[in-house]
Amino acid sequence: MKLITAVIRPHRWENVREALELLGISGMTLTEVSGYGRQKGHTEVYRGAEYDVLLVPKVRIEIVAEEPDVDGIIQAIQSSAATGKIGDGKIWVSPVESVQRVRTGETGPAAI
Amino acid sequence: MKLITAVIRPHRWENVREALELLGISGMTLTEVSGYGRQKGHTEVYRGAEYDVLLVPKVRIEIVAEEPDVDGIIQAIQSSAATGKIGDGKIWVSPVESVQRVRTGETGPAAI
Amino acid sequence: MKLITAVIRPHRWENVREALELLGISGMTLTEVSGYGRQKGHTEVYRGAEYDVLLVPKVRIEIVAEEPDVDGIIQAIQSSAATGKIGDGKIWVSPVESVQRVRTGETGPAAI
Amino acid sequence: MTTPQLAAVAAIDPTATAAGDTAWLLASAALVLLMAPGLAIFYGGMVRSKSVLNMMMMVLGALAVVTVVWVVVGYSIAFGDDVTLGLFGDPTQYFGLKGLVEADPEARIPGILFAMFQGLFAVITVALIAGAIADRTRFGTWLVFCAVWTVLVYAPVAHWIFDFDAEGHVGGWMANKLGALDFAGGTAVEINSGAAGLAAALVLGKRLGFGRDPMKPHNLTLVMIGAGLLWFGWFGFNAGSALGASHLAAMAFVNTLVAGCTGLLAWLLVERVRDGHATSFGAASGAVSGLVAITPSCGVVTPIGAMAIGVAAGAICALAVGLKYKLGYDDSLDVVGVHLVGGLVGTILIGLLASSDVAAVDGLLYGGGLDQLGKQLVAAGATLVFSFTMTALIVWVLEKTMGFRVAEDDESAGVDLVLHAETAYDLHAATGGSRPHFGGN
Amino acid sequence: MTTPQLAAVAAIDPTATAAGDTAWLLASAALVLLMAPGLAIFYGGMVRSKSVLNMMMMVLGALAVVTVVWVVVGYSIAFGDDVTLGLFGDPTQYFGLKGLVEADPEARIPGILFAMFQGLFAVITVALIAGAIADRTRFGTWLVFCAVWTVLVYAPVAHWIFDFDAEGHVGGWMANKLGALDFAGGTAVEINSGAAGLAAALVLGKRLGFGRDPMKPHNLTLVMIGAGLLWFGWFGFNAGSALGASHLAAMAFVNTLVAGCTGLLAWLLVERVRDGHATSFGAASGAVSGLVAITPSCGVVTPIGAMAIGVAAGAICALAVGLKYKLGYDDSLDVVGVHLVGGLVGTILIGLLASSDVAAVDGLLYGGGLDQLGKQLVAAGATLVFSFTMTALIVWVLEKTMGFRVAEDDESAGVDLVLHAETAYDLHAATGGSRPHFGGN
Amino acid sequence: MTTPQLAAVAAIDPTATAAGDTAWLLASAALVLLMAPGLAIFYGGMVRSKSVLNMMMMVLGALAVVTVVWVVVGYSIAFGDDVTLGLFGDPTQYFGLKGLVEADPEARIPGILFAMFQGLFAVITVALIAGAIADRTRFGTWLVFCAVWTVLVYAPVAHWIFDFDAEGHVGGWMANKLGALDFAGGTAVEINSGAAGLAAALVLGKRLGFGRDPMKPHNLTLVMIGAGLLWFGWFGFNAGSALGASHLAAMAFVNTLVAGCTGLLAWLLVERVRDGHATSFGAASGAVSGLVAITPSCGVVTPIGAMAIGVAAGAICALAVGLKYKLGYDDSLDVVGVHLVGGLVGTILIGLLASSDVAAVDGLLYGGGLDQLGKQLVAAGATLVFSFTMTALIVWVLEKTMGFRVAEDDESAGVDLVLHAETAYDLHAATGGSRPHFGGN
Ligand SMILES: Nc1ncnc2c1ncn2[C@@H]1O[C@H](COP(=O)(O)OP(=O)(O)O)[C@@H](O)[C@H]1O
Ligand SMILES: Nc1ncnc2c1ncn2[C@@H]1O[C@H](COP(=O)(O)OP(=O)(O)O)[C@@H](O)[C@H]1O
Ligand SMILES: Nc1ncnc2c1ncn2[C@@H]1O[C@H](COP(=O)(O)OP(=O)(O)O)[C@@H](O)[C@H]1O
Repeated sequence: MKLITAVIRPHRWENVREALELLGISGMTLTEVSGYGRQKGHTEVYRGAEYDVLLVPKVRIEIVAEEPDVDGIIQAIQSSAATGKIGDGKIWVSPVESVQRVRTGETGPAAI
Repeated sequence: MKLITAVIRPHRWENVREALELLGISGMTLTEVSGYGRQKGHTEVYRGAEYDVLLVPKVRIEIVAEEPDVDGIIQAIQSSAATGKIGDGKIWVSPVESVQRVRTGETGPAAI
Repeated sequence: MKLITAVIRPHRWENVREALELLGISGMTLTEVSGYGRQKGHTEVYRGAEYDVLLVPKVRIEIVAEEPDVDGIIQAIQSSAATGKIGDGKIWVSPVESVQRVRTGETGPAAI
Repeated sequence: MTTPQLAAVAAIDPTATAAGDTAWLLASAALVLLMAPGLAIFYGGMVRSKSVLNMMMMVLGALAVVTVVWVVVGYSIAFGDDVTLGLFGDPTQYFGLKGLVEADPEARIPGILFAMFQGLFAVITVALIAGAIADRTRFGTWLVFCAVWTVLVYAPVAHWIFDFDAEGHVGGWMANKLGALDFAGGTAVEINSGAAGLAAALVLGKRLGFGRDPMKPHNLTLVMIGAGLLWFGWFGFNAGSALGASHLAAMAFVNTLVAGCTGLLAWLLVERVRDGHATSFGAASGAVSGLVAITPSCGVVTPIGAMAIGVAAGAICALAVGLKYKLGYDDSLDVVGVHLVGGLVGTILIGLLASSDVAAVDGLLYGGGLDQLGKQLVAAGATLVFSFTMTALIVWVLEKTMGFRVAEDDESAGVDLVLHAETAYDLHAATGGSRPHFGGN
Repeated sequence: MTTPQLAAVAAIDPTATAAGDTAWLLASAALVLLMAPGLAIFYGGMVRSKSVLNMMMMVLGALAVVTVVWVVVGYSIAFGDDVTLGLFGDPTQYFGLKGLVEADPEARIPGILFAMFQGLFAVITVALIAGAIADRTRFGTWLVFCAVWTVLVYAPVAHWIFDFDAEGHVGGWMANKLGALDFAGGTAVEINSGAAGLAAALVLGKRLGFGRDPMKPHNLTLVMIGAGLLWFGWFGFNAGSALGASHLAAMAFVNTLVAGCTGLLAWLLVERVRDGHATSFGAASGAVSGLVAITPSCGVVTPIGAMAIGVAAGAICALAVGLKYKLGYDDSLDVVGVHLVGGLVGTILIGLLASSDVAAVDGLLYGGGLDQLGKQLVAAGATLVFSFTMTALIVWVLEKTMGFRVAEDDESAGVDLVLHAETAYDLHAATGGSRPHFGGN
Repeated sequence: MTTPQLAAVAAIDPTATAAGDTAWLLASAALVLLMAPGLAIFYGGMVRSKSVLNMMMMVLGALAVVTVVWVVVGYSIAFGDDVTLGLFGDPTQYFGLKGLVEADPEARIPGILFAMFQGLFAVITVALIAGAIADRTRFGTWLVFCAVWTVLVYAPVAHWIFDFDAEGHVGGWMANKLGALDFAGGTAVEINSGAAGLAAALVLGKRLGFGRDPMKPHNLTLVMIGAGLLWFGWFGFNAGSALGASHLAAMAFVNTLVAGCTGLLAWLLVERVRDGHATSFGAASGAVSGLVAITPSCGVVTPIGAMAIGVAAGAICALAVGLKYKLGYDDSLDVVGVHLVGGLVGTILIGLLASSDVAAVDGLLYGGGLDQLGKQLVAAGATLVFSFTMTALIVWVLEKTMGFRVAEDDESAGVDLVLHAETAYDLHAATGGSRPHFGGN
């Protein structure tokens, strides 16, 4: 079991969802996050003073997946989320030791 | 050290909190997230056009815990969060290599 | 590759950002979260009935970093986020197996 | 045609000029209309974010339905010639506002304007009830309730207290036979809606989680906007009830301002002493309590009397809103604690504080004896009992026939989404997450 | 100086007293001013959270620019002596409101007040157009558009329909030669803004993602606040158009209330039947539809007629707002579906429902023949065609010269941030995340 | 009793009819009341989300306290017979509004209505000060400040400028001896509140993080709603100050509209040129600046003069609000930059732009010499110095005795939660997270 975490542009999520559905992935958890990186936010003005907005809205996707599916998922996210401009985001993979479905108590692959 | 991540229904959090307190677990971090899975959101109507809301509000709980406590915690969350209906959520466990309390700099079990 | 997750007080983020920039760390992802722990929230009153607010606003920082940088990052966060009062938060480190930049598809250290 | 009520009022100040009085009544009627959205916003801020739209629709739905019913038959029941014992006006006399469409050169103010001004009082009264049964009722049934309740409860009570005898016209029993004083609606509006709210809350039962979850207001800035609009509109309600731009209107205006202010301060004081904190929700509620209590009395007391009434209402209502937790009825937005209790305070205190400098009688504290106090108690009690009983019956029948309360699952998912297929707020950056139905799917 | 329009109106009710009528017109003008922020809030709630401030600024910008243009030359074009064929008033006659500053002891109401009351109608008309081109226009160009459109489109059309002949004064063709009836702006305000919105939406093109993304209102509580303020202000618009505190004003008031209510109910009924859910957005839209349709007709129909007009407008507009998806024009906030369609409904139904109990003529259903209906159709058609053509031309020229539409990237990032360097909401605990520019960087 | 002020005003237009004038004053008073919640919303949107409720309560608290103090003794100090040198009215004369409760058949408008209309000016003035000391003050001390400041600062200054001599009555020095012109409160309201805000901000010190954190408005839609309500209410403030439904009221109305519009445009222009972006916050602030500056002058200039005043105020205030960062005083919501500066602009420009077409004198640019300009400068200066000194003293004494500023920890946690045990918004799905106190714990 692996956990794939992807940080992407908010308006690409719909694309990513479609790409993942083609792979048969139909479960994930989304969080609205703020990204800090090379991409800079717009400047805001307030009472004549300018402020750099350092944070940019992003969406974080978490998918628990079986090992063999991981590469396909990464590829799907990558190709559906990329715009080629700075700020497209990151994808990382970490190990998961066990997973369980709350409703039934099922564990392992059956749980996702 | 392990990290237990649970995605549950928002209105079950109070239940889960009580169950965990019985185990002596009194620290965790919560995030409001959106779930995408088998459970479908309600339909919204706007100017006569219908839209399926694909995302359902969920709460994500993160608990850093010592290895021996993990099973008890999972069990407690499972039994207090389950309603038996689709959309109850998932619990997964991942390895943690170190943990530290910001206030004191303590590490390991003393930090949680 | 490691993932450093830190839960800190919201108004310390600016401090932390500056400390990390000194280390040359210029990428991270932030989430607004609610903390539950020793620190208690204020009491709210509604129609004469009092309620303990159990959750306290926190900010969660995620940084994917190369192994050698981890200790420096932890130290920087620790010293810039600590106020010495209960509720300063936690930092934990977990393993990351791979990381990829969405824009270019680069992987490994080049991706962060 | 001559509206006898207007003739009676005209007699108060025969030197007044029609256009000036009409100008103030037009403005007042517009102000009272604003109370409907004001109440929608006030109530809307108080519920949880999952039912704010439903609450607003209940109020606007009441506006729409009651207005139509009032035009068709409500005004006639309230202000038509009495058909029996001062209880009920002739429903055919002004059916569809007939007889009021042509200008009447003798009327000091246009009859049709008076009719609609009164209609907006009916609207507010019905809309107030919605607060007692927030978060858990079916919208269609609510609209039916609005229509039925206007005809069977509001219009008769308005006839009792607002329809004065005049040459060639017999009005209601409270105003004429009993001689109770109610300048702008302590009985017909406040006690009436409060008693109805209590009955409806009892018959429909508590919200899921009542007494366990805080169920606190989801947006107190909305509550403040609503309270501000309500206060503004209340000047039309109270000072407009003078039916002219007169010294009496000015008096009612000043009292309305003063009582709102002392109501606010008294509520905050109770909170500060009891809970240690004065809240913004308390400030809004205290102002409204003072306004409720000054409604019947604004045209019969001095500003000093208004101060006292505001203080009494603010303090008593602040204590009264806690009762629902003790007694276990779920009057969700405190229609009972604020409108029933505040209406009782204001209606009864007339018996103590009426001043012959302003009105025709003196209250007990101004040397006027117990007489007026007795009349006020009878009027208040009769309204309370009638309204409570009738409402309980109507709600019970609707629950048994059409169904009035939503299913448990729908209540916990939230009535906005389930009944109206909407959510109030979408403030997020991630606008994805919904998919249009294309073609037939 | 004597404003001929006022003299004409004064003739309607020579016994009226100046101060009373002026009081009502002052209040009405204030109410119409409130419609500008009301509309800003109403429209602001409807757009996505990334463009709410821009939408509000378009409306307030229209208020500012149109007011200035109106004072300088707009009023004179609309209400100056006709220069040719009833099409255009003399722009020099009241240039800078000259001749209206000194008090005229003969005027029943101050001429300058009438001028500004009419100016606020121009403001609302122009502001309405913004809804059709939400989320995608340059603010500077919009301000220029406001000025040009007021002079070339609004002022002439107002001259046609609102400027009555009087002793020593020749007014516009629709009001005087044709004899079309438009009490408060079915043609000049509603059809005019709706047709202009359609033209502007067609010339500027669709928003990115139109038809694919829901683009639903980001804050329905704002929509409700705005709708409430609009309704309140509409009493000034409609009943104020009686230019006095008269029975006619009362009639217009009642009709405005009634039609808004039945518009609301009819729209909800269509939704319930068609979609299975009655929405709060539908309630707000339905009320506005009824108000739009009663605008031209509020001074010429009975309350029963107003009920019918509200029902027709609510139902027809509820169906009409879906057209944009079928026909593929992106009239973002339904200016066409509500204002053009509602304006047509109200203007044309006068031909059927006008009643000689209220106005000078009877409509078809009241036995008055086809005559008035024909006049109404001509007035509606002429306004539609003129406004559509002129607006298309103006928008096209501005797009080609100054640029009217923002760049794609800016549109998708959101015009609030890109054009105004602001975001509407910052409700979060983590207030960090922005860094002031110190010194020169 | 006869209120001499009213007699004086009545003389202006002896043909006016009581009811029409009273109707407009009733409506105006209601409009001015609405400015209190309007200001609460306007200011509330400007602070950070952790102190919006406290800000709203400061404004509503001012409304409540000042109203009570005004009724008891404030009106009498301001409008009672002068006791010494035109500085102070007799506090016993109208104590508790005595003598104003009974109708006076000779009064053109009810004396008690005039008293309360003036009282609402006191309310707004005091409430404005709250903006300068946002986010950091103790609520109880604030309420005490409101009472003390009304008696010691507002009422005297109002006496100076608003209390005209009349038969049997001696008024204040500025209005009568000096002959300064202030139609609706450039001195007593605007300069007074602005100078007081500056003093209070200096004595209490800066917010934590001032100059480092952006501290930007947390909800600009609230700011826009508040600005809209303020503008609407301002017509009551300015045109109501004509104390009748007259040509003068119409003139004030038109100028109020025009100056708000040009203020808005001028502010946006400054922003566009200086920062590259025109902001919605600038639009709201610009409109308010124009309204502030036209307050003293709306009854003495032509619409063209009003345009100029609006432009001057919008541009100068847009530049002035940046001063606090340069000079280092934390006038949190720009009471100084907008109200002090705008009030000075409007009061002084009367000396240049007054026109004898409207008022009794001509300003410098209309050929009237330097005379009036000198008077205006004296009035502005005297108000500024008196208000600044007195306020600094009062705030300093309150800080030393009761404590005026909250503790650092409370300020950084947020005054809503700490002082009022509330949070403004709970928009989240996860309603858990709070636990009721059961029993005694
Ligand atoms: N080291 C990191 N750890 C976690 N998240 C990161 C890291 N660096 C960047 N991110 C996330 O990825 C987003 C995009 O990164 P950015 O540097 O702006 O552009 P790009 O990925 O195209 O190089 C950031 O907004 C942030 O959310
Ligand atoms: N593969 C996954 N990875 C991460 N989160 C998931 C995954 N699948 C489901 N979830 C989360 O679990 C929630 C519940 O899943 P769902 O399929 O709706 O019901 P159930 O868990 O009862 O089978 C989802 O809303 C989503 O937040
Ligand atoms: N076991 C845990 N797992 C995950 N997060 C935790 C855990 N314990 C505490 N936290 C987070 O750390 C924050 C601070 O913890 P708290 O006990 O209040 O103070 P301190 O860290 O100073 O001892 C909490 O608000 C919560 O967000």
